[in-house]
This record gives sequence, C-alpha cells and structure tokens, in this order.
Amino acid sequence: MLDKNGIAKRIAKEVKDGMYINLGIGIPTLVANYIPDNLNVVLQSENGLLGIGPFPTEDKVDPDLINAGKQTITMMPGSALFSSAESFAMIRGGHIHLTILGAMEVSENGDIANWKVPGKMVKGMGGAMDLVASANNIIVAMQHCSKDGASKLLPTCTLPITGIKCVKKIVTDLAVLDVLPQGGFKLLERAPGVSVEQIKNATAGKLLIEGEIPEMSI
Amino acid sequence: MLDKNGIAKRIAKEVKDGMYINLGIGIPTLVANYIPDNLNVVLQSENGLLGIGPFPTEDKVDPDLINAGKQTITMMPGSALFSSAESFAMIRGGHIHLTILGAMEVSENGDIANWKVPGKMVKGMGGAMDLVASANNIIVAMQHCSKDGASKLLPTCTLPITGIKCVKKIVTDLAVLDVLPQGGFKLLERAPGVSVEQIKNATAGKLLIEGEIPEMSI
Amino acid sequence: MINKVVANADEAIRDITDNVTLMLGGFGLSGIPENCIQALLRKGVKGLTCISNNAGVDDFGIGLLLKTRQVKKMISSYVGENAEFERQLLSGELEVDLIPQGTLAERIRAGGAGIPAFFTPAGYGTEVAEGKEVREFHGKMYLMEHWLRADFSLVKAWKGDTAGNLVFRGTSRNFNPMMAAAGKVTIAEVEELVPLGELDPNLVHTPGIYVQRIFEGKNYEKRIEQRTITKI
Amino acid sequence: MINKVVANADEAIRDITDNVTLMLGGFGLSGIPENCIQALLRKGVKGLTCISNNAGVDDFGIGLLLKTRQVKKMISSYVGENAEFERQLLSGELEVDLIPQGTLAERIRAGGAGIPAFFTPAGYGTEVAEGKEVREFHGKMYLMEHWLRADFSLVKAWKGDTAGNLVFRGTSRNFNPMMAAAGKVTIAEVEELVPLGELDPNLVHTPGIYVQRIFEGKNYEKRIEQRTITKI
Repeated sequence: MLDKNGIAKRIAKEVKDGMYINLGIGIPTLVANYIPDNLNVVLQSENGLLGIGPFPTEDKVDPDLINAGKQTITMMPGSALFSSAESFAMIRGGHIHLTILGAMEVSENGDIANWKVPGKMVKGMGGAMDLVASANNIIVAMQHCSKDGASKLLPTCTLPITGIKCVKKIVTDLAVLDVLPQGGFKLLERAPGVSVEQIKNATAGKLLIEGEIPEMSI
Repeated sequence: MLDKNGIAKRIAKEVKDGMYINLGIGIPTLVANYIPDNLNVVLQSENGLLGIGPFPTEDKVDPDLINAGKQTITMMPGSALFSSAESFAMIRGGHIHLTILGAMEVSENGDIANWKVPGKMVKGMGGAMDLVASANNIIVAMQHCSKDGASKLLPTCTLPITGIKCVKKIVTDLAVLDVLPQGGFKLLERAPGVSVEQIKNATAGKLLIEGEIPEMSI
Repeated sequence: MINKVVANADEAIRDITDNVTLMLGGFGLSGIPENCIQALLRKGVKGLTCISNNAGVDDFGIGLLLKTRQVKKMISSYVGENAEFERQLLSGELEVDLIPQGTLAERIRAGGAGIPAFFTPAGYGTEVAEGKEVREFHGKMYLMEHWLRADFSLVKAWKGDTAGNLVFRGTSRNFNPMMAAAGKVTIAEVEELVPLGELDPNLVHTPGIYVQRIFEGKNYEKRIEQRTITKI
Repeated sequence: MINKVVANADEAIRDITDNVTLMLGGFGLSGIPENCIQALLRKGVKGLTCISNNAGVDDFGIGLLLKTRQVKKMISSYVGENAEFERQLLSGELEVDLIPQGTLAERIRAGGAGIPAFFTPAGYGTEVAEGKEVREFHGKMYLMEHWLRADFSLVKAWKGDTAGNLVFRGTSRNFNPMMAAAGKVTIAEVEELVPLGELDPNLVHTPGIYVQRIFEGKNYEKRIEQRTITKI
C-alpha cells in the first residue's frame, strides 16, 4: 500500500521532459517534489503563472505571488505571469500536457466527481470543470476506497460529476489503472505488497485484468 | 462649399473633452489637425495603439510604430500598446466614443457602403465592418456627390454595404445632416455659400428640412 | 490625455447605490480592491450583487461586506472560506451562483469585448449545463455561455497613471484586467499613482480606456491566506 | 525550463510541407516573420493557405511567396497592396477569403483559447453574413463565427528567451500573440534571443507555453510602407 507521498512518487514517473503541467490541490501538489531534476517541466498555476518554483523562504514571502491553493510561492527563471482569462485560454486551448487532480469518485467510463457532496456546504468547482473538460491527459490521484471502505472506482458516479469521460489514468494507494476508451478500469500495476485479489475487492466498477500484473517500482 | 480640410474642421467641432476616437483613412485622418488643444482626447489606431501622436520627425521614424493606414507615427505620453484582439475587443465592447470614417454611399436609414465596388479589385474591409457594427456614434466624412455628380445620400445603398443602420451624422462639402432613427436625412447646417436648394438637388434620399437652416461656422 | 484621478475611495464610489452589480478583482485575497471595500462599508450600500472569483474570509475582503449584510448575491467560482458566508447561504439570506473559474473569466472578458455569447466545454454533462444550449463542434460537446457586465468594476493594480493605464504585479493580476473592461464605470485603486508618461506604453497591462476613475490607495494590508514557507 | 532554441529559420521550418495552413503575424509590413518567409522561399513548399491580416507588397513580405506561386489561398482582412496579387486573384490562380479585421483577430484568439465559436456584430446585414447563423442578444443582431487554427504559426517578436517567452515592440505586436497561441506548432523569430531569467515575468506578452521553437533572426529589413514625417 502506498501513502500519499508514494502515490505522488508513482505519478511523477508519468511526467515527461518538456511537459507543461497543472497540479491540483492535495496529493497532486506533492508530485512536484518527485519530478526528476533532469526533466524540464513547467508547472502552471491557474491564477496566472507558468513556472511555479518552491515555497519561499521567510524573507521572500510575497502576498502578490500565490498559487491556486492560495499558498505563497516563488517563480522559476523564465516564468510568465498573465490574467485568469489568459490562464484558462491556455487550459481550454489544450496547451497543458498533463493535469493531475484528486477525486472523490471515478466511473469506469472516465467520469470524475470531485466538487460537491449533497448535504454538505458547497464551496464551488473553482477551475476543476475547466481543467477536466479541456485536458488531453488527466491522471487522478486518490485513495482507492473512502474512509468507510466504499470503493471510489465505480460503474457510475453517485456524486454530482465534474466532467464526463475525461480521466485517462488513476493512481491509488493500491494500484495503477488505465480508464479504457470503451469503458472499464484496466489494472496495470499493484502497489507493493498488494494482491490482485485485494484490488478486485476494492474496485466496484468493471475491472480488466490481463496476464500477470507487476508490482510497481517507485 | 467645403474642401477636405473644411469638412475635417467642421467634424472637429463634434469632438468633446474626454473622448476616445477612431479616425478612418482619408478626410477623417485630417480631423486630428483641428481638434482644439484644450480638449483631452485619445486617438485609437486599431492595429494596437491608444494615444496616436503627430507624424515623427525624420530622426524619430520607427518601423515598429505605424497607424492603421501603415503610416509612421509617434505616441503621446500616457499611450498604451496592445494586440489586435485587444484592440477590437475595445471597439466591439463599445469603449470608443466616436468613430469617424469615409463612405461611398450612405442610405437614409443609416446603412453605409465603403468597402467594395463590383467590377473593381476588392481589397477587403479591414476593420471597417467591426467599427460600424460596434460604434455608438459614427460620423461620416464624404463628398455629397460622386465625381460624376450622383448623390451619395441615397434611399438605399446600391453598393455592397459595410454595415446597417449605424451612421448617426454626415458632414459633406455641402452640409451637415443627422440620420434620423426612423429614417431620413435631417438637414442641420449648410456649408458657406451653399443654398438649401443645392443640397436638395444633391440629395437622392429622403431629406428633412425644418425651419431656417443656418450656415455652419467653422 | 484625460485626467481620471479622484481623491480617494469615497469619492470614487460616490455614485454606487443600493442593488447595483459590482465586479471586484482578486483571487483569494490577492489583488483585491481593499480601499474600495472599506469605502463600501462606510457608505453602507445594500443589496449588492458581487461578481468576484472568491468571497474573502470572515474578517477581510468581501467577507467584511457579508458580515454587514450588504451583499444580496455572489457570483463566484469558489466561496466558503468563511463561516458567516456559510450561515447566510444555508439560511437563505444570500444567493450564490457558482460558475467554473475559466467560464467566469471568459464571460467577463466577453462582456468587455462585446461578445454576447461563446461556447466552452467546461461543465458539459454536469449540473452546470442545466438549461443551457449544448452544441457539438469538431466532435466535442460545448455549452453556450453569455457575457457578464457590471454597473461598476472595482479593480486593484500595482501602478497606474493619471490616464488610467494600469500595471499589475505577480499573480495579483488575475481577474482585474477583464473586470476593468467589463464595468460600465471602472474604478481603479493603485499602490502607486504615477505621472503621465512614466509607464512604458509597451508594458501597460490594462489600457486607460477601460478605467473611468483612479486613485492611490492607502494602508494596503495584503493579507496572506496560506503563508507557506521553505525552511532553510 | 524547456529549451526551445533552434539554429535558424531553415531548421525552424524543416517540417513545413506542401498544402499546410500557416498563420503569419504582422500588420502591413510591421511585425512580419521576415526570416521564416525567406526560409519558405528557399524550401519552395507550395499550396500554402496563409492566414495573415495583409498579403505584403510586391517585393516584400508574403508578396514574395505570391510571386513564386507558393500560396494557394489567403485568409486576410485587407490585401491588394501589390499587383501580382491582383493578377493571380483575377486569373483564378489564388483564392482569397476576406474577413473583417476584428473577426479575424477574434477567430484566431478563439482558436488558441479553445473556443470553437462566438458571436460578433461585425458584418451583420452584409455579404459577410451569407450562410452564417444569425442571432439576437439584448436587442442587437450578431453572427456566429468559428475559431481559426493553423498547422504552423510564424510569429515575430522583439525579444524572446530560450523557453519561448516573447516581448513585442510598438505596434508590431498586432496579430502575433493570438497567432502564437493558435498554431499546432508555433515558430517565433526574435530580434534578440536572451538567456532564461532576463525577461521580467510580469512583462512577458506571450508566455512560452505557446511557442515550440525559437531563434534569433538576421538582417531585419523592417521595411516601411508609408514613411510619413513631420517637417521641422
């Protein structure tokens, strides 16, 4: 089983040289810590920055420089700043190569639910609906099951959805899975120490298992 | 009768303090020469400048600084440069207070034709269609009649039109006229030495004459 | 050039009355019109419809106007960083329209640019699509969205000149440029008001044509929501 | 950051083949990709569809590609500053689509911004409206217009860094920023290529994400169409 950092580490292996990437709040943000130094990638913050750098040291904190999670940040050399309209033009126009975000549920046809729980205070979708509707490549980072043990990989989402048929890959504490274009979760890798049987039991949606499933290396 | 500079001078009297203005090519460009110094106005060039200054002196000629007529220009202090998309966002969004342009024909309901003559090489509409479709206040500067003596103020345009129901006022070598919302040219002023009869004869569209028509002062 | 300078926030918002629609720049607490918000508190106008990406926190930003019940409706992409907001929403005192952030940004941009409607894929297949025209282009589904315009736009810039040209700083630019263009009357507050000719025309972010009034603000607090630092 | 530098125009356009659609920045002869046009002449690719506000003059700009019959179609707002253009058009060798300048600019912006269609009032009631969907919003009539995208965009900037961030100068910005965003592959030629970190992130006009290749151009002629001077 992977912890949050393990999930982030495994996702970092999906990052390729030259990519522009948008990282959502939560586990996705941790991915930045595991991108190999030899890869040149640029992180976008949808409030208007390409080239997010590390968090600032105390003396470099700047209220005019925050990320989409409202955290203080720094800029890398070669960064660019722009308006929110330009930022989402970038996202909507398909210029971001990889979008990594968390989810509450994913369905076997790639629908994602991550913005609203009926009965709970609704805070809004922020940029999530734009990101999932526009991205060419979406990887979801999440726990395989909710805290009460219910599978989050479902035949259809039970929560209000954020976008349809958009998730391409899922990395959970138990497994790496592709969402197939024709529907279904294809099991690619097991987390260290996790059996195929465990994954089967934790997956409510259609699961496809072909041949030997390797343990992931992270 | 007015010459080109006379028409420009008369139009300059329509300019009010604080206006943002787009001047078309030809007589409209001359209007800039007659705007009183005590008025603060800003001239827009649709290729991406607010704050057109005078033509440059020989040593200040800059190929990166031209107006929509491709002439070398200068900038006023407080100018701003922008892209063509931003420029037409400004125009389309109704931010320009006054648009002055030439015409080949104007109809009594305010249609304007100024971009195409069948049988002649068509060079294109440039920004004219955007300007006439978007402007709140359009003044046309033109000769009352064509070179062969035909009226250019018509019941309906005979040439392909640039925009419909958009012209608010016309200043010609003979007269100043309003285009009424319900249709018709309302005669406001005569050019020096021009009689109402002359204007009647030169106007093919519906002409409204109420009371005494004063001679214009320029 | 046209001189648009007013003395202060109170003079700038003098004709904002009850029940108008306002746009307020900012993302989180970054780039918000702090001085204008204080002036709105002092003036006490009510029934405001506020278009702003967020709604501030309990004791700062638009949160201050919520506390005094001056806001009737919020049009935002993400709210609820504050408890009073939640209370008013659940009790039905406050209306909220939640809009995907990119759609919100583009609807405001469209308002300023004279584009009454456009198509975006954001929200297709979700509850955001309810009641909206759906259309296929190039094999993908899109929703038709309409422009947003406001009676007044309140924006915050780093520097501005007397003609209303604005330069923003860092990520505090966010929604400010589009809102400047989408307000019938746009009021800009700046940290530094500079004389005409001091801003390089090539580096102006918002051309002065969009700004009707400008003033140099005071006592900027620029509060940070999530102070996150690297320990060395 | 990603290093996008290529040696020169010939390397930059290496995979431009016959019959592709190109966008070329510039207004008149200001801000045109001079080096890329020369490289296209050398490569001799044919059947090009060129989206560009103008078509150059007889012996400069896109006019050079017209002379060598490399252009099949022009999509522009204003053409015909050159005689060869007129000859080819009248003889049927050249196709031309004339589009209102603001519509052209916005269609290109929409292409880069992922907006497949939008509404504009320009051209309503004229022959430009033929075959287009017409719609009323707020009592005014609008046409629906579609995005424009290109296989390659060739843009010209003043300065650029190795990550493809661009800064333009004066009115040579014009169509270049939108075209940079609307090309599947965007090639930027710059007068000065600077190291990473030299451009102020706050003053970048075109973020590098839109640019796939960049090089420092040579021998810029920057020809002036209408040299107009004030005599002193």
